[in-house]
Amino acid sequence: MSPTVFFVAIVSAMLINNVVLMRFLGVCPFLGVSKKSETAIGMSAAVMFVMVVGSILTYLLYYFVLEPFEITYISTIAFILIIASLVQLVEMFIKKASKKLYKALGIYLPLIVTNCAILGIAETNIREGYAAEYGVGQGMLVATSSAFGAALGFALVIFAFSTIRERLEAADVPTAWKGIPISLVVAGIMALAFLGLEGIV
Amino acid sequence: MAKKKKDAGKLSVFTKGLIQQNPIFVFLLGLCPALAVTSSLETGVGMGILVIFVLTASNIVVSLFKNFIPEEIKIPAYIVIIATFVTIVDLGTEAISPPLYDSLGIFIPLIVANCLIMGRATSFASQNNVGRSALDGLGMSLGFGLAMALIGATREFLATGELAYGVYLPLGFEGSIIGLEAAPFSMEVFVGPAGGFIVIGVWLAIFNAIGQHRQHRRKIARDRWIEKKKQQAAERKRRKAMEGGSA
Amino acid sequence: MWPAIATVFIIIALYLGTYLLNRRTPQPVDAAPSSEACESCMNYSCGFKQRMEED
Amino acid sequence: MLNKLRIALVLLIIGAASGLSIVAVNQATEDVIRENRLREEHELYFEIFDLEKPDSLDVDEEPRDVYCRREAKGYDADRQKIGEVHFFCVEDEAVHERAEVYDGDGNQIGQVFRVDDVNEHGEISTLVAVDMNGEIIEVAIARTENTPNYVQRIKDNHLDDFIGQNIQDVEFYDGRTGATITYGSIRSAVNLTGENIAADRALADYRRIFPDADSYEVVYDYALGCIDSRRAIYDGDEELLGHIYPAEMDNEHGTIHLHVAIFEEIFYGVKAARPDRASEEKLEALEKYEAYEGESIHDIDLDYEETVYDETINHLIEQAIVRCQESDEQRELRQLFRWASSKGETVDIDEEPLIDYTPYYDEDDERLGNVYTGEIDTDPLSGDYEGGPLNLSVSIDTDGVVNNVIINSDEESGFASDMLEEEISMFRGIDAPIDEGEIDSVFSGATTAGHSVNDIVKAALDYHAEREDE
Repeated sequence: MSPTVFFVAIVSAMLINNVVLMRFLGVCPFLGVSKKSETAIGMSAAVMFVMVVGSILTYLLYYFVLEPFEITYISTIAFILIIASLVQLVEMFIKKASKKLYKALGIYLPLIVTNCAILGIAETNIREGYAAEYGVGQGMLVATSSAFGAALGFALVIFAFSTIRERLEAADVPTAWKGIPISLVVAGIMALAFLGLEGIV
Repeated sequence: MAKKKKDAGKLSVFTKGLIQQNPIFVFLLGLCPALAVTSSLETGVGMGILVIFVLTASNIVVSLFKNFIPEEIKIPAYIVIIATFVTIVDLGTEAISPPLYDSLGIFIPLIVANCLIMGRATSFASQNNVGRSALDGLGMSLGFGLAMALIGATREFLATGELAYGVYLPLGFEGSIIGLEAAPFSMEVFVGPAGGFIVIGVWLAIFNAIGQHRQHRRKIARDRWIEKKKQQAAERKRRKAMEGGSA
Repeated sequence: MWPAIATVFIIIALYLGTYLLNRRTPQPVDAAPSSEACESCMNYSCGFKQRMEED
Repeated sequence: MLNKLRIALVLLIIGAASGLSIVAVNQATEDVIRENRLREEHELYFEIFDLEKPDSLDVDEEPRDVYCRREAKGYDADRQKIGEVHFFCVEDEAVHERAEVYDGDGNQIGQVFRVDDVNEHGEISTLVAVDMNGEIIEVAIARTENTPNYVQRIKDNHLDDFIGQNIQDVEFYDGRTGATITYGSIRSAVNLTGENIAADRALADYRRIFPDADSYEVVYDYALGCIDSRRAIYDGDEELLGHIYPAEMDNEHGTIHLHVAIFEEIFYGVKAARPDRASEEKLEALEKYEAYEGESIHDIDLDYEETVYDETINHLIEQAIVRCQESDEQRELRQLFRWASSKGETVDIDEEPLIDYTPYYDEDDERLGNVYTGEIDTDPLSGDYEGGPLNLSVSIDTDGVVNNVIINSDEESGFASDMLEEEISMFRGIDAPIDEGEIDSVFSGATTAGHSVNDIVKAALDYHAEREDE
C-alpha cells in the first residue's frame, strides 16, 4: 500500500468531506465556541486529540470485540460510552499533569461528549469499510489518518469562521440578522466555497 | 380554582416547546441533524419522529428514576439511558422503514449526541414528575420535529418545486403535495450543504424579526397604557382639585 | 446474547468508573478555566455550564 | 460506604436494564431486518418480470463454483415455485452483477444487469431488465440516495420511454433539467448493459468458430472500410485461439454482417452474426465456405455467383484477407485513406492552425488526396483552453471530402478524451465544416475540444479547396 492512500484520506477528510460544512457534524460547537478565535483554537485542539484517539479506540473495539462476538448492533451505545470514558480519562490526566493545559483546554473537554463530530467520525470509519478494503491492520491506519484529517478540517473551518465572526461583531448588521442568523449565512457561503474543492481527490 | 391553574400549567409545559422555546429556532440545539437530514420534507419529519420517541422515552425514564440515581453519577446514568433508547430506535427504524434508515444514515446513532435530549434530561426531567416530564419531552420534540419539517419543506420546495411523500416513510402511497412543474426554476443548491445553512439562517432572521416586531408593539402598547394611566391620574387630580376648590 | 449484555455492562462500568475518578480528582488550585469561554457557548448540556448554574 | 453500595446497585440495574432491552429489541428486529434486506434485493426482480410476488424467499448464498454466485428461489403461499433468480459476477467493474431470471417451470425469461454508480447526489443503483430478444422490459431504480424529487421526476417521465426499445439501439431523452445527473447515471447503466450484452452475443457468435472462446480483445480498430476491427479470441487460460474480423456491408437485400476468422494465413471459417436473425438463404450461401475451413487463405475460391449474397460474401472475405496480410505501415496509411499504399513528401504549411500536409497515393500511384496535420492549444471560444494542445490529422480526398480525422495527441481529461474518440466519426464523409451551433450537441461532454477539432477541419478544407482549384 502506497503512502498516498494516507495523504488522500487526510486531504479528502479535511477539505472535500469537511466535517462541519459538508457532513454537518459538530455544528453545535462550530456555532457555540466560535465567537472568539482563542476559544476556537482551544476547542479544535481538544477535538483533534479526542477524535484521533477516540477513532482508534472505537475501531479496535469494533473489530476485536463487537465483530468477533457478532454483536455489532450495540455499536452505538458502545461507541458513545467509550468516547465519554476517554474524555473523562483525558480530563483527569490533564488535571493532574498540567495546570496550564487544564486552564487552556479543561473547559472544552466536557463539551466533547456531546460533540457529534467525534462519534460521527467513529461511525463513518466503520461504515466506510476501510477494514474490508485494506485489511484490519492497515485499515486502522487509514481510519486514523481520516480522523486526523477530519480534525484538521474542523480546526480550519472553526478558526476561519471565528475570525469572520469577530469582524461581524463590529459590522452594521440589521438587528434581526444579528448574531446567529448572519453567521449561518456566512457558514453557507463558506460551504459553497468548499463545494468548489469537490473532485480534487 | 387551584385545580384549573394546575391544568393550565400542564398545558404550557406541553406547548412551550412548540414555539416559545423551540429547540432549534430559539435554543439552537440539535443543529447537526437540522442541517444534515432536512434536504427533503420527509427525511426531516422522519428524524422528528425518531427524536419524539427518544426524548419522550428518556424523559419518562429519567424522571422515574430521579430519586434513585445518586446525584454524583447523574450525568453518566442519563447518557447510558439515552444511548440505550437510541440504539433501540436505530434497530427499530432499520426493521420498520429501511429507506428512511438508509437516508438518515449515521444521524440516527448521532441522536445520542443531540444536546437537546441531554439538556431536557438534566434541566427538566430530573426535577419534575413523570407526567410533566413526558409532556415536556413530547412538546419539545414536537417543536423539534416541526422545525425540521419547516426547514425540510423549504429546502425541498426551493430545490425542486415539489414536496414529495411516501418515498422514505412507509405510508403505503406515494405522491407529491404540490406539483408546480417548476423544474426550470429549481435551485439545486438548496439540497446541498450550503442551502441548509442559508435556509436555517433566513428562518432564524425571520423569527427574530417577528419577535422584535412583537416586542416593539408590546412596548408601544405598554407606553400607551402608561400614558393613559398618567392621563387618568392627572384627570383625577384635577377633578379632586376642582372639587376641593369648589368645596 | 450473553456477550452483548456483558459488553454493555463492562463498558457502562468503565464509563461510570472513569467518571467518578475524574469527579473525585480535585481541580488544580486557581486553575479553573475562565468562565468567559463558557458564556459564548450555548451548549446547555455541558457539564461546566451546569456547574456554573448550580453555583 | 452506603453511597458506594448505592452507586454499585445503580450500575448493576442500569447495566442490566440497558443490556437486556437492547438484546431484546435486537432479537425482535433481527429477522425482520434480514428479511427486509433480502426482499429489498430480490423482490424487484420478480416484479419486473410480472411474476407473482413471492410469499417466501429461499436464498442460497453459499458460494458454489464462483465466489459471488448465489441463487434466490421465490415461492407462493403453497410453496409452489414462482421463479428463480441466479446471480453472477461480471468482469466489467462498473457492472455490479448480472442476474438470469427463470419462471416457475425453469425457463429463462430474461436477464437483469445491476449497475451501481456514485454521482454528485450520492449512490444510485439501477436495474436494467432485458428479455431473451434483447428488448428492454424495464429500467428501475433499485436503491438511491439521490434527491427523491429528481428520482420521482425521472421515474414518472423517462423510465417508461425505455420499455420496448432494443438494448443495442436505445434512444435517449436529452434534456437539461435539474434531474440530469440522476438521468445520466441511468443512461450509463443502460449503455453498460448494452455493451455487456453485445459482448456476450459476440462471444456466442465466436464460439461457433472457436468453440473454446472465452474472451476477446480488439487489436486494431479499422476506421475505414467494411472490416470493422481485428479481434483476438482467447480461451479460458488466456491462450490466443485466433483472429476474427467482423465485417459489414450493405447490398440491395439489406445489411450483411459476418464474422471472418483468419489466423496466420489459415482460414478458420465465416459465420453470420446473430444467426437467429439471418435468412435461410444467407446461411445456405455461407455453408459453401465450410469446405475451406483449415485451408490456406490462398486456396479459397472466391468466384461463387450462385445466390444474391455470394458477391458480397466474396468481397468481405477478400477484404478480411487484405486486412490480415497488411503490414503495420500499410495499416497506418489506410487509417487515413482506405486504398492508400504510399505517401509523398511532407510539405510545411505556414498558416495557423495547420502545420503540414502529405499527399497519399494508391497502388497505381494515383493521388488519393492530402493528409493535413494541425494543432490548436487554446479554446477558440473562451481563449483559455483547459485540455492542452490538441493535434490532429485530417485526410481530404481529391473530391474535397473528409475521409477520416485522427487524434495524434491530446491532453484532455480521460472522459473528454473518450468522448472525442467516440464522436470524431461525425466528421467522416463531410465536405464542409460542421455548423458552429451544432458542435454543442455533438460533443456534449467535450465541447471545447469539439470546437478545436472543427476549426482544424475547417482550416484544412479551406486550404485544400484553394490548392485543388489551382
